[in-house]
Amino acid sequence: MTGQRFVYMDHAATTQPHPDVIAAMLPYLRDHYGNPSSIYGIARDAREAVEVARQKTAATLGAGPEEIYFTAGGTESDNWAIKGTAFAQRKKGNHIITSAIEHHAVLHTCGWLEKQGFTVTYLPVDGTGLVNPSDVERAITEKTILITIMHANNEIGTIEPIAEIGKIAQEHSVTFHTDAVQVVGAIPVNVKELGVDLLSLSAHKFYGPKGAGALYIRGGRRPDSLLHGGGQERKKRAGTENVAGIVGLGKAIELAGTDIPGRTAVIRAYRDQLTAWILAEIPHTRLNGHAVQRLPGNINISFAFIEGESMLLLLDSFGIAASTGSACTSGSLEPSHVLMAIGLPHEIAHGSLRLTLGEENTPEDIAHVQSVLPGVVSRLREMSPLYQKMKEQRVS
Amino acid sequence: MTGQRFVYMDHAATTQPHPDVIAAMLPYLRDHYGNPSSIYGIARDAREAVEVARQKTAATLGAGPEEIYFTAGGTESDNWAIKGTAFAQRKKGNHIITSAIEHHAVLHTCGWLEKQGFTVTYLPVDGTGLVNPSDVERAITEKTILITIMHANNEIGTIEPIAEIGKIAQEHSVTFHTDAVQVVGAIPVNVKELGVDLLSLSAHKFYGPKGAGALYIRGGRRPDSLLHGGGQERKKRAGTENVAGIVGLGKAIELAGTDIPGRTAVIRAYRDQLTAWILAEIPHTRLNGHAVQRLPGNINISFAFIEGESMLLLLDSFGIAASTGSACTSGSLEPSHVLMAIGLPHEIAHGSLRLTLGEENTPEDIAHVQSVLPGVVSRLREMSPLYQKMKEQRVS
Amino acid sequence: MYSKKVMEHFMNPRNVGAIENPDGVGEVGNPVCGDIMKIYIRVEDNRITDAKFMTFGCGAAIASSSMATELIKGKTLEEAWDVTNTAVAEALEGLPPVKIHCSLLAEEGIHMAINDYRQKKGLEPWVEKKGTHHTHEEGKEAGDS
Amino acid sequence: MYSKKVMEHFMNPRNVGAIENPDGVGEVGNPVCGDIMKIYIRVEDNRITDAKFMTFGCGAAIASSSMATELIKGKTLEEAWDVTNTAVAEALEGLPPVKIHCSLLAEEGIHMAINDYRQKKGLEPWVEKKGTHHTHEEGKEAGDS
Ligand SMILES: Cc1ncc(COP(=O)(O)O)c(C=O)c1O
Ligand SMILES: Cc1ncc(COP(=O)(O)O)c(C=O)c1O
Repeated sequence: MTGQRFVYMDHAATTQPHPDVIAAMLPYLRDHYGNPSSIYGIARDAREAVEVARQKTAATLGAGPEEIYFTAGGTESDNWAIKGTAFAQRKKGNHIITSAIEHHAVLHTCGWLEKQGFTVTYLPVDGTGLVNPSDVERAITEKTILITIMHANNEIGTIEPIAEIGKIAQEHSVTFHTDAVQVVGAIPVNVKELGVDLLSLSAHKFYGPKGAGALYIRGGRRPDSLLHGGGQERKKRAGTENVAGIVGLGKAIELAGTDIPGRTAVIRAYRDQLTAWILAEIPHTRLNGHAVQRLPGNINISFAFIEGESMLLLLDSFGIAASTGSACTSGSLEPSHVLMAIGLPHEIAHGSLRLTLGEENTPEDIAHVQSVLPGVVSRLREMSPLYQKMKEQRVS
Repeated sequence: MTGQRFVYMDHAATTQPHPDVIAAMLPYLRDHYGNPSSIYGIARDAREAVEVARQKTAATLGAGPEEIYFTAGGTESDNWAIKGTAFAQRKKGNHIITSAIEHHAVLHTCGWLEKQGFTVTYLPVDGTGLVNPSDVERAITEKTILITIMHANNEIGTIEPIAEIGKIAQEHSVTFHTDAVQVVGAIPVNVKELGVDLLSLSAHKFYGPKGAGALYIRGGRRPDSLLHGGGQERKKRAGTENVAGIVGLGKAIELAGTDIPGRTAVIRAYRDQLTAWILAEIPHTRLNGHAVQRLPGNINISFAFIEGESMLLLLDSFGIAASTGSACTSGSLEPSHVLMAIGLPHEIAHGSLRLTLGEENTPEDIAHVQSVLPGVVSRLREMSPLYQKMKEQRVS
Repeated sequence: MYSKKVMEHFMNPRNVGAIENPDGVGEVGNPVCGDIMKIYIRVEDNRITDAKFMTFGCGAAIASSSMATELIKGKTLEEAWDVTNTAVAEALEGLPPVKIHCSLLAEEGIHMAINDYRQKKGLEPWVEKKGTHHTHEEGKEAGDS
Repeated sequence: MYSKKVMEHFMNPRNVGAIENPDGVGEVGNPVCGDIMKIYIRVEDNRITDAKFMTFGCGAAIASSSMATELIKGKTLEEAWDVTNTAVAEALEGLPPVKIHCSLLAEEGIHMAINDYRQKKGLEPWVEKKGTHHTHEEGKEAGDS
């Protein structure tokens, strides 16, 4: 593989930290190593850097700095938002509304809460992955304490009608959380316009470091803490701050929040071009997710008769990094719950390929995928008994 | 302050990452940015690096690699160990035993569990900060599901009789957790010899990065997860791995585990020298904590008639970074719960100074403290009405 | 995650394709689980003279098919019947725990092809030993993202 | 966390010490809370001609004592009585929320010294306005480590 083109098209999984992000972090690994809770010089430097990062995060989300809490990533933010609200409002009720296509950080958290006596409604989605806001409204009962619906789906890229759901949540005075992990930097996010009480994000999805995230908590909302201990983060999220990570998050969100339409226009164009090309050039394919309400970089296509992991391995041998919804990569029995929820048959779901484009992708990258993908697909189809069967049936 | 000697004596708060640690981390920030859950090249590199770090951590603790779970720090490890055990064993019982001098990551977690229907026994300590193992045994009831006692105290450095408590826990088949955050690298830690089921550590306390920690979970023990979501960390701790942080932890624990007696001998000598000097040269002082069962780098001395924060500020002006148990640095009403628990009167607790020595301290550092501290103390005493009163009473 | 041998057999699978008018065929797995394996054998004088496969499945499934067909070629039916999933996995220099079921699938495919042959010949099918059924084991699971 | 002004007054506190045979003394706070402030005043013709302090406490407590004694020097007793904690905090260019109680302590100390003077003179003590009592406010709390 050496010397060969490397094409990274798995930006929904993680991104390469921007050089400016790494440059911003280094001084806080090396020299300003003080504990922000201490009072001497190198510690004050660290605390100030954390507060600057908080301001940048707040500015990008249209929030106040006092509404931003740093965490170790999207998963912690989701767990905190959901468990924190559930335990804080337990006396008020025990019902949670979510969707069938949430990230496991939401679904498994809800599953655990079910064991603790909460009840959860998992709303279905339509064939494009959209949650219907009226379904949300209908699901609300007197016992409902939390609605948690993701801003955009990580597999199929569908963008949910968060502002509409936000209105409904407000009308019914139910706390509303959204998992915006895939959205920051991809489309503008304004917590006020969305009408959310809680919003999760994760730095490594927008060219920041892994292991740094944030939870927006609207002023006045008081979820229980998830990490109890020292008085950091205004006594709500204990633990010595990951200063370098937080600084990296701050720098990354500043970059990600700048000129989103401009920066994503190219990505969007590549996405549309490559999607159209694949659907036209490779038979027995279908696009998963919504045609328009879609993240700028997301392509998710099912290739009938073949399985995703073997596609990924072959693509990797040609230097292309991608992802699949096949169960075979995760070791679970079921293929992606998201692809199931939009109604794909199992065997089609197993043959899905996710290409998520990012800022460093070039026309040459697109061309490389176009030159490699058809061969990969036909090579696997040639050895597929399902493909053989289909051909036989056609002939007969 | 520029050009002046900088003496860092707050190693219990945090440490400067070792240059080798930063060097080990950088490639995983820059180039091997893949998500360890993915299957292509740069992701496999990341996964392998995580597994190498796991092996190093396991080796240092005398554990198996499959017993090590990476977290975002000591606080998360403590929260996970305690809540995870509590929820997993809720059917068996609801009683937890801990000590009065635990870190807040333990105490506030226990406090939250009390609100969820658990009952907690907070064992007292003696004047040196030692927990009595017979107290632990006497506190065990049929309902006891967890004992959590710290390995060494972060303020006064007292090392607790963990192996003895471990035996008691095993005899009574009660899960035993220890917060070893202050201990890794300071004294050898072997989970088998200690007889613990769960052990927390945090990388930034041993020259690793902030925001990276680990929980040792003895094979067969199954605490509930704290962070639910993706299948990372063998489905027990979800969230995209902080690869660079984990690699840094791995390197740091490898260094910290090497030749502990040799590396700490110097620190121990400086500690004893400086302690003896302060107690001899500055009147109205007392050493807090145990004379012998004590972390190699920990000095905790109370200076009567003055308050800790003002001492820290003056020391800072001379380039010395230290810590105090005074309430005034934390904004709470009460001074350190640890100093209260060993029986100090409030005003003495307020005047405590913690100097925690580390690997980079030199004889010149000790000399600098010796040249500065007496002046700082007398300057504050000169303006203290308590000191004035004492002198008047002496005269009369 | 895969051994070099698995990757080698995945990238250059041996014996891909169908045998025209085979003496025995076995098809195991199902599309719901994400893997289907079809094993074809040619038998002469109680000996497998040729074996081929068609597989819908992951890298381990394809490599297991490739290795399994290699292992049974030239063997008597009795010897081929005794090629266990462990033998396939070992020949591949190991499989990740979650992928062990792929080697089981190969073993089952061989058994089914052999019994297909026996039944065509009017012979009693041999009986499976217990405990070799197609399961997905618990084990390492990657995160989703 | 402290303003430059606070640090300046902490590092170089004005009016440290006791006044021999003072006309008024106020001692407020208690060692349990970690701060005691003792304010001494010299009064001539209803005007504070000198003020000094002794303080056991944190940086903000010392800076507040220093600033408060500066502010009242030269003022009439009525004017000095009206030096509020806000005035002290503002003169210090702000105090962190958790340290506001230090400026309250200074206000109380002045009031007590003035009333001590008044009582010595056989005058009625003035009454405190409501709501100015020594409290620790909730606010930012640092972590422990
Ligand atoms: C939608 C969504 N939510 C949550 C997460 C979890 O974020 P992290 O892995 O950073 O904890 C991810 C990514 O993994 C995601 O895509
Ligand atoms: C004994 C002890 N436990 C737990 C912690 C918490 O660790 P962290 O701040 O890394 O989360 C600390 C340090 O802050 C500590 O000293």
